[in-house]
Amino acid sequence: MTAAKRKTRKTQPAKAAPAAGAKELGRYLREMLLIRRFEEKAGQMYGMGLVGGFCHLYIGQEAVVTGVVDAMDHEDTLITGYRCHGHMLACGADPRQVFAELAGRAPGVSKGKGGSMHLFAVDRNFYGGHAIVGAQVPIGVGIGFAHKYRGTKRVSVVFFGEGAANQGQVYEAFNMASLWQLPILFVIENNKYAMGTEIRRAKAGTELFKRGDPFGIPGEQVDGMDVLAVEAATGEAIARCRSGQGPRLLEMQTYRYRGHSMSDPAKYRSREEVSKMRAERDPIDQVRTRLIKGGHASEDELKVIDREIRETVNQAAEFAQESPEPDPSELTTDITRDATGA
Amino acid sequence: MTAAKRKTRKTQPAKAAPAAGAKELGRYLREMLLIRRFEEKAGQMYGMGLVGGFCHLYIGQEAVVTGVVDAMDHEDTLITGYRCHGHMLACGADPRQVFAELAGRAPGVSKGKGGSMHLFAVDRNFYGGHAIVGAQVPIGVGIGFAHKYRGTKRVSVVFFGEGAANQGQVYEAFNMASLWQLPILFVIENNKYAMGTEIRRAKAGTELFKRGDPFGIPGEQVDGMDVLAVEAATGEAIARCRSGQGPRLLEMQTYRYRGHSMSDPAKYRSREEVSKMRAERDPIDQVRTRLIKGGHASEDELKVIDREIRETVNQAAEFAQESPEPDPSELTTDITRDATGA
Amino acid sequence: MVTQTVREALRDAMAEEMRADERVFLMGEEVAEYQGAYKVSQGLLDEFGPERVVDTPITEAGFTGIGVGAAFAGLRPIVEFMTFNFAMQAIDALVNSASKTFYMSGGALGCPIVFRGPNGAAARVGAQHSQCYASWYGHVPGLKVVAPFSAGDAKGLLKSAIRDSNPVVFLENELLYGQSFEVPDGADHLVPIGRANVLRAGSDVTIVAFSIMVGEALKAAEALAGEGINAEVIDLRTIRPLDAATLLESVAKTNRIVTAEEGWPYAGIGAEIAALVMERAFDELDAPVARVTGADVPMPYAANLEALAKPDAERIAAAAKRVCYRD
Amino acid sequence: MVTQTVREALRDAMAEEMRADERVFLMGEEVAEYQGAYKVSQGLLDEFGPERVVDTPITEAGFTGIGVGAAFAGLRPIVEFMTFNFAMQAIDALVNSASKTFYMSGGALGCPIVFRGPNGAAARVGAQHSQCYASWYGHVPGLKVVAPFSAGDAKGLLKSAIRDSNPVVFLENELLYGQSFEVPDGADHLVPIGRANVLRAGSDVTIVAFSIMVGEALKAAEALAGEGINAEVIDLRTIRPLDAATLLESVAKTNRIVTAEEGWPYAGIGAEIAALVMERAFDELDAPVARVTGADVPMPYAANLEALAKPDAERIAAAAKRVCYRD
Ligand SMILES: Cc1ncc(C[n+]2csc(CCOP(=O)(O)OP(=O)(O)O)c2C)c(N)n1
Ligand SMILES: Cc1ncc(C[n+]2csc(CCOP(=O)(O)OP(=O)(O)O)c2C)c(N)n1
Ligand SMILES: [Mg+2]
Ligand SMILES: [Mg+2]
Repeated sequence: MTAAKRKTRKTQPAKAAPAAGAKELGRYLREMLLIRRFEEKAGQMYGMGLVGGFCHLYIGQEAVVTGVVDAMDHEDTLITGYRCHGHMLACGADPRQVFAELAGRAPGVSKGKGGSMHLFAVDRNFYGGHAIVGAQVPIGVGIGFAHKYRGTKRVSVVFFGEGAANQGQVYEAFNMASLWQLPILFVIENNKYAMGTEIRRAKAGTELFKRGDPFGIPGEQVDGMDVLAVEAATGEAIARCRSGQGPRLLEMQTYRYRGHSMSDPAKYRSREEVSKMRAERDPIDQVRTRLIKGGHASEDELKVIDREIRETVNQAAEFAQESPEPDPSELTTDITRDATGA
Repeated sequence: MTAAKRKTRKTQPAKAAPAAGAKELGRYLREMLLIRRFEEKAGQMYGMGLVGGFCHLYIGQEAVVTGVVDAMDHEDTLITGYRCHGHMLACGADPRQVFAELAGRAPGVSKGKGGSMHLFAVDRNFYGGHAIVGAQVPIGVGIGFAHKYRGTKRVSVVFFGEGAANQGQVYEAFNMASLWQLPILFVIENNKYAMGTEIRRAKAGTELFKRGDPFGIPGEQVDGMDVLAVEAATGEAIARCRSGQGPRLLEMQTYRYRGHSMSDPAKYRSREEVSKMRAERDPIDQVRTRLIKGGHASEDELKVIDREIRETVNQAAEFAQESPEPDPSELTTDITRDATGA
Repeated sequence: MVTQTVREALRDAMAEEMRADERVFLMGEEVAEYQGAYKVSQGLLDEFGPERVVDTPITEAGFTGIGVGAAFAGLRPIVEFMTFNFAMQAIDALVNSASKTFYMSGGALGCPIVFRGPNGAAARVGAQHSQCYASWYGHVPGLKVVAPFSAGDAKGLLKSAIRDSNPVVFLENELLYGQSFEVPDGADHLVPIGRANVLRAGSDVTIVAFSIMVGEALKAAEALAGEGINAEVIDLRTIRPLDAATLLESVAKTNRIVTAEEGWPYAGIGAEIAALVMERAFDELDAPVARVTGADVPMPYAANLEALAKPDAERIAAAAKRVCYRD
Repeated sequence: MVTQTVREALRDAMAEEMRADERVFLMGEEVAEYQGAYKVSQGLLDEFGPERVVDTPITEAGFTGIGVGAAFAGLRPIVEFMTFNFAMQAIDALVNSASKTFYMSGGALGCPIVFRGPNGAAARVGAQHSQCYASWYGHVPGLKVVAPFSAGDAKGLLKSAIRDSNPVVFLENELLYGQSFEVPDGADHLVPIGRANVLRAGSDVTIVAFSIMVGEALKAAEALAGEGINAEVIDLRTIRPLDAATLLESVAKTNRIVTAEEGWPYAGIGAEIAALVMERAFDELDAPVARVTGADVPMPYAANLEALAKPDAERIAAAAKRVCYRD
């Protein structure tokens, strides 16, 4: 397709994913497995009381953040909601510090003061971790505003759930992002449920990729269980954002296997629905199958990888457990800062 | 067009207005003239200090509320923003009480406590007069919710400006109105300016009638300077709302001749733009011309009508001027009420 | 009397009022099919159906405005916020539309609506989910603001709130939902808005608290008794209008008062009570009014810091001793 | 010294800081082409262009969030609200995102941003356009809250606010925009956040006020002088953090204090000051702290009622006489 042809492209539904090589697939596998195993461990540790409050696992959705981050440039930024462990790991944050944060310990990425919903890795261009549904969307647009203001070519990638996609501030943000032609990629992680609400019960019009239409934001639906499809669609969309063509919207069709948070028994859907998804669409299994079918790796090699990752995650959990709580003096630090200027 | 055919109709731009008889035209003329003369007087009185605070005149937009109210059933309700004098008069509120409110006097519709932006005529199914841009939109949807809840066939008509149409709460309201198939007619009064901001400077995507598309709300563009076109489009849309087909959206293309409020010198547009609109599209002149060209009335007869209406308006202004201010005890009444139950 | 949790008492209050008055309905996120994020609306969908127990999308500004509109039109909505933190997105509708319209319309358009949901901190949910809004809403004329402690008061006050013809902000507490209390039998049990309750009579010092802090105040009073200090404990129950008479009567007796709240100190409820007591009972005060409040920080997540940020019986008792000049 | 209106002083503060720091930009409704709804940004578009003086649609939640995001990314936005009443639509972004993130991130992500615009009542604009938010924002840790009276303070404090690395809520007053004051020359004039200012020394009673009420306080002091009462007038200037030292020093001298604000009484700034003075200077008080506040009602439109609702010099003087036991 020529560039000119593409330019006229309007919102469109998902298309088939491209092929990928062994190296790429291996990387995806590792990245997604790290998230999966990390989250499984976080769930366990929540059960044991090491992690408190609200804890939203990303299990099932790994392909989304993995594929998106892979398609991003080093300098591009991202932001999301409270379901943010995967985003931290995908950005390369140290699993030990992330786990320590979940446990509310001093070496946590937020010194233990933020917790599961408030993870940040600003040095890795990840702006968090925001617990108010929808709030991160205008904030992410503001980050994109800064990219443009400074004359950079950076793109701001803004993740939000399909439940958040009903929030009014999202449409206010769409309007300004488009009006000012900001370099923003909106990524809707449509995992079908907002807490206990299946998408159809909360939305008039469930084709989320069209939600930007009245504001002139082209959208596309993507198979969010297939990391290759995610990577490809994101790469294309980001290139357009970067080239000054204004914002783009991707609706990633994905699924969460676990409850909304650790306190949700998820009675609103059948076990079969979940098992079917796991069996047929699992993002990690898809990559495993591709690696094996493509002759890139053996079952045994994959087991080794899994073991390595489990080890990393176990160490992270141990690190968290063994770390001290923040010093009591931390109660009153980081409220305001004295520094002015730079 | 058959009902079946209509059902598939999607959002569409304005179409030509139908014809109308002498009686109808005469009524429109009187109603619109009443608003025009009232507003002119209000402007004068503002200049003289009788009216204070913010005062937003409706001059130029008379065809919109006149046509819409004419197409409504007696039991249907309406709500709008701060530019609400015309809506009060179109609902048949007593001009004297309305003027007294503008002047902050005891016999005002809100006892002088609300002022120009907070006019209500609940007994005439007009729910006000709200000064926060966009706030009336969910409120109006809530009124429609009540209509449906009670099993009535009433329709809630919700007016808002094209500036307000960017407000996030509008999209939240669209979503729920459509999801619950509420009997709501959304009327965007697109007068091209939101304060000093021309529509193109605040909106990505200026085809406002399409703003409900992602939520499955059919929209239509209407020549809001032509009361017959307004009446016809509204009649059709309301019938659909009433029949249980859910919300509808009409974008009325209109124009305000005066500044945003009395304190706006309106330097952001040329005199020519305004004069041209007045000369070519004036809603009252259009009806006058139809009456005369159709042989329904002579110039002299129209002058008599105008004189009558000026008289009514002068009396209203005098009444306001002569009325006392509210009793000081009113300062602390109407904050909460004791009554429970009905 | 029956033994009930606060959760059950709130549910029963809604169910009884919905049975009695067709205009009453409940709306909010997850209130229907999920039976409430915290299960407060358990069973209501079954009994009243989806027309009267309405699941909303996650759009607080929108559904709050819709609730206000329905109230303007004569219904009696109960709007549940999953927590009051999320009501900040809707606070314009709550304050500008619900609280001011009756006045602005010269009494023509009232807004009989209840806004309810958990307020303040739960357990380790972090700064964005732990704010106490008692002082913000208490500040606003046109609102009534209620914050019960016991299940009996929760039930009686919620019923009063639903029957009230004004907008009522009803502040619950997630950590209290599971606590059990004795509740008077039957659908007639009402507790009037605007009346504080002396839970424990005492002569040496008054401790006034609301919501979850009442439990801490009672514990503090126990501890103080052991040290020979006889504390009177007042459950404020209503934040606005404040029951000045009950407070002043108590201070006239004890000449000392400690306020306890989990919200922030600056311009909090304690500040209001301090100012009020000073204005109306300056000469009766033998010691300054002491405020016990949440720490003046965003709520931290770490367990130890969170514990430091929240006031408790110990800090209340210490303040009481201080004003008794016994520390 | 130059004579300037508050409007000009605010404009100059922004212009100077924008010249000095490329990261500073202004956004809001009508700030650019219209030159500001109240003309505070007059001339800025011409000098700095549309990239740095940005007109926004009427979407407070959205553009406030965008401002917060830009600040997170290292810019220094000035977000103008046409009035602070409209900031209620955006208050979640302001409170939950701007004020809490620095803490929640353990100091990793700061938010250097100024939210400014007129606060409180203008002339007869009715209940939805007249609220004073000093106490609401003052309540919130993580924010700094400023409310100047004079043009000099407006300029010096706005410059400090823009240079501050924290979110600052900057409360202006529409009725003051046109008032003229002497302003120190030059771009170096800074007024530190957090310091109150003794505008008039006195020995009999302290009157503390902020924003437009400072003018009334000064008038009241004049009137009191005529009756032999020597009032000290303190301009609070900063609402949060409160300059307790200056207040306490004054009370130590006068032993009496009157607070004046145009906001509502319940949990207002007067309540905070009353509680503070009681806690820290109980034994020095010869009379209860007296609060002069706006009436506890939504602001009425009628001229006579509006006048009754707003506090003024007369009511301040009356309160001062009362605490001097001279009424
Ligand atoms: C404004 C607001 N309202 C409600 C909540 C409570 N809440 C947290 S997550 C959530 C569901 C969001 O669903 P979705 O956007 O689909 O994201 P997902 O959890 O599926 O990733 C809700 C209702 C909140 N945090 N903020
Ligand atoms: C939330 C909010 N923001 C800003 C304002 C100030 N304001 C009042 S009217 C207005 C313009 C609205 O324009 P539009 O919706 O097109 O209606 P019109 O005035 O043209 O009838 C603005 C910005 C307000 N009242 N409320
Ligand atoms: Mg979801
Ligand atoms: Mg307009």
